[in-house]
Amino acid sequence: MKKENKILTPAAERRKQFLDAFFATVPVRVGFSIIAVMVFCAVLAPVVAPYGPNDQDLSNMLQKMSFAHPFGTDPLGRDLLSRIIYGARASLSVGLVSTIIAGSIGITLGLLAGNMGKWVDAVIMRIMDAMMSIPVVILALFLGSILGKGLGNIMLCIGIVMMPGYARMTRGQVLTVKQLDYVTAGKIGGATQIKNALKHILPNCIAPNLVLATMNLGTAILTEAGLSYLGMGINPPTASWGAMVSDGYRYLSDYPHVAIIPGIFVILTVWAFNVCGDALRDATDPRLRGTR
Amino acid sequence: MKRKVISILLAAAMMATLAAGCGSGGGSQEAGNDTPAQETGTETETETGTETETGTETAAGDDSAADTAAQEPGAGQETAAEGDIKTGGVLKIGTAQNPSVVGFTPEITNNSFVQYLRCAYESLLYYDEAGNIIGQLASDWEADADTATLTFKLLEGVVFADGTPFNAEAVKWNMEKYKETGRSETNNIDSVEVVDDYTVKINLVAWDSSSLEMIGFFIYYMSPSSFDENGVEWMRQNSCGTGPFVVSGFDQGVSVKYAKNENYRVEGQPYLDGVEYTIFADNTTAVNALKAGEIDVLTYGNDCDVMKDLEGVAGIVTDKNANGLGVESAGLIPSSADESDPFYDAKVRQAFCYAVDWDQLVSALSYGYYERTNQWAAPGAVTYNTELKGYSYDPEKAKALLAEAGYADGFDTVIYSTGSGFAGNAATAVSASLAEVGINASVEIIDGAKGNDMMANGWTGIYWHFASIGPDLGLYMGRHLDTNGAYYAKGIQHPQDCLDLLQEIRVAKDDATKVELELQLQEKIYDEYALFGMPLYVNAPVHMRYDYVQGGQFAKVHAITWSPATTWLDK
Amino acid sequence: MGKYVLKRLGQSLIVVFIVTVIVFGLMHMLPGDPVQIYLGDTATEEQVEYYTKMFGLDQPLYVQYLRWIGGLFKGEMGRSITYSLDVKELLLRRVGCTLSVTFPAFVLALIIGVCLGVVTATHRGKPLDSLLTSIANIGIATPTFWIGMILVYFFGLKLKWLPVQGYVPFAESPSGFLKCLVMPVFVLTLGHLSSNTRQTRSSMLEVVSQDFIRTARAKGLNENTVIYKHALRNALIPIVTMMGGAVGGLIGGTVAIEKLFNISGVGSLMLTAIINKDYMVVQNVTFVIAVVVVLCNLLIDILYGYIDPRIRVE
Amino acid sequence: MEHLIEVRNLHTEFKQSKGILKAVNGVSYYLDPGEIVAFVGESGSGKSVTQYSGVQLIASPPGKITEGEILFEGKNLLSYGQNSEELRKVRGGKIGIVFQEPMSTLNPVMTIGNQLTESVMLHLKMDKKQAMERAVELLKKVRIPDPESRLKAYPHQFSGGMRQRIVIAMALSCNPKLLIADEATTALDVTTQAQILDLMQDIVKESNTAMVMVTHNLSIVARYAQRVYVMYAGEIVEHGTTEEIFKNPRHPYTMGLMNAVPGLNDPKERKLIPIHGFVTNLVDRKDECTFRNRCPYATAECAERATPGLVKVPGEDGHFAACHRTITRDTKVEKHFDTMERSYTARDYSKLTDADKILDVQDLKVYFPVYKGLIRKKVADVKAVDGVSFEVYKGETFGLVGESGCGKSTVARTVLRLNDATGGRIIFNGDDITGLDDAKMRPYRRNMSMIFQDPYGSLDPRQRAGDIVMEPMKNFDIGLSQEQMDKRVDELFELVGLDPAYRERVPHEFSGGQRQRLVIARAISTNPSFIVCDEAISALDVSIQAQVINLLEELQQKLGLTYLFIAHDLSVVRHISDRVAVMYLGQMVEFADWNSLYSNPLHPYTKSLLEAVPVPDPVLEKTRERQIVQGEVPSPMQRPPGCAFSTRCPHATEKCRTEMPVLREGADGHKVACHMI
Repeated sequence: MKKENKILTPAAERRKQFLDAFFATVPVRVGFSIIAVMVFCAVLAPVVAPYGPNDQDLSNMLQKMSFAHPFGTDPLGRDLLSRIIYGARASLSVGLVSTIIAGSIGITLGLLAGNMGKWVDAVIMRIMDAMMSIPVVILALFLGSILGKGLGNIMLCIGIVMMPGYARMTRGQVLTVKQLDYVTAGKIGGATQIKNALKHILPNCIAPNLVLATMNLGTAILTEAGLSYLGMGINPPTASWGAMVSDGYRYLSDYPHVAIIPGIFVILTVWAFNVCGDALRDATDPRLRGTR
Repeated sequence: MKRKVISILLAAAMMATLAAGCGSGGGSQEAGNDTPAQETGTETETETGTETETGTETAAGDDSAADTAAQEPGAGQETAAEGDIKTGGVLKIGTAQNPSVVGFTPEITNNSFVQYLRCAYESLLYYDEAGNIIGQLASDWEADADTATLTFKLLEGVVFADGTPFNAEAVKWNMEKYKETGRSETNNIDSVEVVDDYTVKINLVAWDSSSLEMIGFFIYYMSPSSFDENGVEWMRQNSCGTGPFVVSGFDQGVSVKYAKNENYRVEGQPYLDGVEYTIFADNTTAVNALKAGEIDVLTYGNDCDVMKDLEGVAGIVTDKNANGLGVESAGLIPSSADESDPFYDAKVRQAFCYAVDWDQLVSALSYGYYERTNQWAAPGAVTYNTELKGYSYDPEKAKALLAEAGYADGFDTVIYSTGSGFAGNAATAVSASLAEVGINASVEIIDGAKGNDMMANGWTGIYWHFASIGPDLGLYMGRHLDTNGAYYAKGIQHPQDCLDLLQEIRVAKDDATKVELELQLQEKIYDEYALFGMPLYVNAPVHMRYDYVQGGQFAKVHAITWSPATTWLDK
Repeated sequence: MGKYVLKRLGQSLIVVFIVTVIVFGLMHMLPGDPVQIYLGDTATEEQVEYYTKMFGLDQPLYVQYLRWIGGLFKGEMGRSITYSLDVKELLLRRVGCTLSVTFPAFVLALIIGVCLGVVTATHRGKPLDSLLTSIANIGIATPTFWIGMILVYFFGLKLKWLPVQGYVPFAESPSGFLKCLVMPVFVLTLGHLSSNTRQTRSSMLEVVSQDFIRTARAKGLNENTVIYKHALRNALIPIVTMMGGAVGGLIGGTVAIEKLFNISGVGSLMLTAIINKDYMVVQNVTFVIAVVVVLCNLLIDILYGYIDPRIRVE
Repeated sequence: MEHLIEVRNLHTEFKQSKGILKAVNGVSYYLDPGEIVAFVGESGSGKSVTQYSGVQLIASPPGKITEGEILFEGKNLLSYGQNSEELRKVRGGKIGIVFQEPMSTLNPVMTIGNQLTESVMLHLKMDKKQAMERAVELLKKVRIPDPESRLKAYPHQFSGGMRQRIVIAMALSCNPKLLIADEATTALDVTTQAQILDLMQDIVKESNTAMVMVTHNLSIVARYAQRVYVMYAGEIVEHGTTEEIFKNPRHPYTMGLMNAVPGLNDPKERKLIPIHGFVTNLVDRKDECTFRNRCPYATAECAERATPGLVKVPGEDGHFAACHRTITRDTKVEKHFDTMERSYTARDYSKLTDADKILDVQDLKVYFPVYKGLIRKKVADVKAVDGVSFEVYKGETFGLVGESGCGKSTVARTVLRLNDATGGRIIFNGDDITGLDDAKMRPYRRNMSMIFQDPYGSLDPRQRAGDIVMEPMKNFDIGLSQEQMDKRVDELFELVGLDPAYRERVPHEFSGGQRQRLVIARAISTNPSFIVCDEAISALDVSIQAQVINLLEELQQKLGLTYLFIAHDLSVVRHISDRVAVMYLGQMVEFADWNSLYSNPLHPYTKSLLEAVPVPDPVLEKTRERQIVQGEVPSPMQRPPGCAFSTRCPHATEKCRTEMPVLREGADGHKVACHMI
């Protein structure tokens, strides 16, 4: 089969093509905007939020929606909108940090397994299999109980739980990339095994991991919310959407907004990450272009 | 949640011991029934306005009734006129208590699952709703301090559910079973003598004023022949006692079902055909189940959010414990054991106490449902020191004290709290107040296991703790304060003068001295050392029920005085 | 084929062995002493000793581990501390509930998910596709306990159509059984249904773009034959692969759902056990779940051969 | 006369993010019953899309037929809906299609029996039993042995050639009036290709079926087609009978194609003439001749008007060309190019000594173990290379040919020590490098290099062109400073004909031919003396092939390189090599200088290979006698005990089947391994 690509595509145009492909559909544009807004809120929370996230006003507890408090107030009289804005910080950073933890460890292990082969591969992959055969929630509960609560620990816990996915994917990718001629070319061109792995194999395993990571940003936020409900959440007073939903459950019948509004933000954000992940996959994999 | 419940029960149980124990040297009928504690309790009851309890109120808090009960132990509690009572039906109770054993009583540890116990088992003595000690399986009893013996006269003609007669041999056998499992209640028993079929004499190792209640109340009698026949494994999951019901189905962590004990000693009782407990892991789910009418009663719903949520829901009555039994307090204890700890300095601990408007915090966060206390006692208890200076909200003074202690710029610490709801909110609110005086306290939510671990091995920071605050400081505070205590708090200092005072309380000859010393200890501990930080509120068991649940004072008083035999459903 | 199965079985055994090590290790890293937790504040030295001995917790860790594993070989699972009951029996009692929730959820998610996936794929780019895909995407993004809470609130408390909690065994009342399962099954199904829809859709689209579909069309087959006879079976291959993970996900998902709906299944057992540090329960339940997941994966690998003849020969 | 199918002014477009790609731009053609007509063009010329448009098999969206008529037996197929009943009756029933990739055109999860009977039952209204009988009959017709039992087999259980036979059987199952063969044999080995093409020719002739042959291979056209349509950029640029087109091409593109391809009968001095430049952007068609930018004959006029329609070539019947000018082979070229000839001097191998050997491979064996069972016990070896010996002299091009699976690539990789040798010795520049580990091997690697088949897979997509070329220099630390290396990269770019300004680009930004140049620049960056070219040109379009071949030759002359040139295309190997070895199933069967090998092949396998290769000359093809070898290459796991070729050899005797022949040297160093010689 001839694979001649006769049209020269300069980098700028390829970037544009990529962006065009990425932003091809309305949901992606919406999703990306949501993420942008969330990131904006998270970064500029002190500027954006009308009140401090922990400004308590015990005389103003559980207010319904009003002009002063667009989303009402929570059981400590804190402004729910402000907490949701600050909650974006916690939720996004849980997503980001746990994904980075999972990604960096997972990719390293996958790279090791795929490159070293033999017993290193067997040992790493069997441990990953074992981790994957314990349901995520249960493993997270374990780790959560050991590590204790708190933002950092939750990040670490979710990170560890998500890690095998990266290891597996990277290993598969390494095994494919390893077969490619440019890796052979590297060897012929005098690159040592380590150099080859880092220079030629690793960078070419990143794209699918990036897609996975985008999706996992959402999954991590969802997992954090789930763990909050199971009692392994982030410590108060840190505002996190998951904790707000699960703490708000007890007020659901009289003050439904306390639980429902943060839940909607979880959904929006996770949805946005998933949609963007999809789009990223399709955009990085030209084969899939147009299948959305 | 579970831990909390256990603690509450524990407290309840021990409180029971004490409620009578502190005021009495022997099996006296007038045991502490005029203590302020009970009066407060009664007031609370009236405040909560449970007017539906007409049937039971005749008996409640009435000295003569208590006396009668004590003299005619077999009769159980006086209840509404027989004619009004509807029999039959199954009472559905929702609870968070998750028992592991329902039938082998020595392993039903610490009586934490007393509401289950009371369905199928009975003890020699128990309490009326005013907190007075009365007989149940014992018709009479005598405690002799000089010979260090206890003598019980047993009711005659009582049989276990399997028809085995209840007699002195059975009592002896049960007591020995208790000893085998290492139960603290029987530690003080040296030997048990069967005097005759219906008389048992217990020789104590040494005289102890609380032994009567310990032995009289905390031992629940199983049928020895049933045990021999079925073995311990069966016994754990079934029951064979003298109580009004027998376990008909036990699904660990799910439900406990009881059926009528046809051999129950009181004719015509129990009124119910059965009792069914459903165990809930999620508090909100339990409340939903109550609202949806899927359960009739929710026990231990002492959660301000639940109370608020259910207030005004048609047909649901919220009953607060009325007799003062089973009271504990929730509070915050700063760690002071280590010299490097800022809280090592009493001034810092005092500053901590001054820094928060505790009254406002508790009343706001609990929507006014919780009663505030500032010491190791419920307001109104004999041991409640009204002279205590306490700490009124004064952030300036707090700052000054911090400066004096060398922490003008504040410091970082952690508040360890348990779970969501009030505990979490309060910790958060405290943290916000502390920030204003420069103490930067982050909040960390821990679970029961971690809490246990911290108590045993020490902690650094401020620890959210539920403590039994029964009126015997020697016993309750001693458990934490005494370096040999059962629940020795490793995270705090244990000043020698306090320990000495503790010892004096224990060997006190009479109640007046004891109370006097106890009030001194309160002052020392709180005003001088601020050792146990700041208690927040009195945590008394609360039950929610539909108003058709009648009799037996189920929801009105603590489960210890609940008699499932006399509960009935008005529907 | 037989040799392949044997080889995979060997691998699975190793995986399960590692699971036991991980679980045992993690379990003993948890803070707190289970006996202390069980006995509570007023435990006496004697009691602690009595129970510690009773549960064999006085032994060195490796002995405890070997005992556990040894027990597993004999089919014994030790004793729950919290429930003072044989773990095997406890598990058997709980399995029914969990299966009643997970099995329908699994089947519904699979069948409906695949159907919706095919529908969206064949209507690619049309409004129906956009609608269903959007719903699926939102379904995946929704926290299960959140949607569960809202359902309980509306259908249980407001409308009073369905019980808010609990589990009624089928034998007790078939209608009660169905009623009490509606919400939990729906909630558990939602996420998996959505991800199956998405997966089927993308898998279908990939298959449909392949040469052999063009061949089928070139033969003049009608579109239904092309989609259902030629495309779907190929598209199912990656979905079947996902099923192993889905089983684990479903079991994990029951933890929150069982808590929310007060269903006493394996998930809630596990949650309580972790909190109470109930060694034997956690170890054995995790072991059993891992075995189930590993077996499912194994089964899927074998099933794979039936769906994909290319694998069969090896 | 009514044609079987007549297409008028067909336009097909694809919607892309950048705009509308006009893949087919006003194409008209016809076919008469029983005719074999070829559509020739390079990839992207729209030849396949044209055919798929006819049966509406293009994916829609994004594809769309915007204009035109397709009259099939008098009815306009475009008036039917894409999946309408009527169209489906035609598709599969009256028009059968054979696709390019036999590996992916069959449904992997259905038995071939089911796939065959499906359309029979649908179109011929047969019941299951009749359909099965018909399927057996069809399989017999396409010469699949043991058809009854093979019906239950799945596609993966067949070799590529067998699968293509099945696809043909499927296409023919309903006695179509028209058979479309879209690059039907491109993916197959040359002997299989010949078998399949002959088979198709036989069948269509027998049943008077018309056949469209879509291909890029002019030689195939020359051999099989009666008429030819040449397509370029979605337009037909020339149309005529095969003889006329080859004798007297009138469109510059047709001429360019012919000049770019080597033939088996060409003089050695002939130089390939590539078509320079790229296909114009089909998204924004300009009002000019689409071939103008690559056309050596283009004048100002060509830029002014769009590609003209087909114009009848004066004096020739049925010969049309779409050119503004009247061009013949003798027309003067307007711009550039190279000379039409190159010099070739055969060297005298008898005078060369060991010192002149750059590579000496002695009895090389490469076995790959096969493991089975739980404990991964080794049960057998796949003997990928089994006792191959040869030597390569400095400065020569050593060609290695054979069909896929013969072990030629394994030899290449083993020589470069990318695989480990199981036995034998590899002597490079006098040093035995057989057992060296990676570290010890590195100094030698500086002196050897490789050019890969796939220019897309052999360049790291994440690195810039300049860095790719510089990497070996850095790795081997050849003693140049950073500036010197930079300078050398520029030099190398110029040497391989790339603009040094492209240094900062990433591989995606290069075309296939440019990428291969980049690969070559990398390969020569450390001044190696020995380069392995593993199918270095087979993934490229013919016009680009010529560019790369010319570049390789040029570099050899300038730098004195030695090539080990591995390819399956015998014409190209003949064109470039000094000496050629033929491999079959891991063994070398014949080895000689190019001339004696191609003019006097001794081994029956070599003979059959050469016979299987068509030549781009219809006149010659008509007269050529061919005997196509039957059967397929056995799996290396089931190597015949005697001569590996004995299972297919027409002259095989009992001795051949039991005894393995050795490579013996005949006259002029011509070596052959055959008992019959």
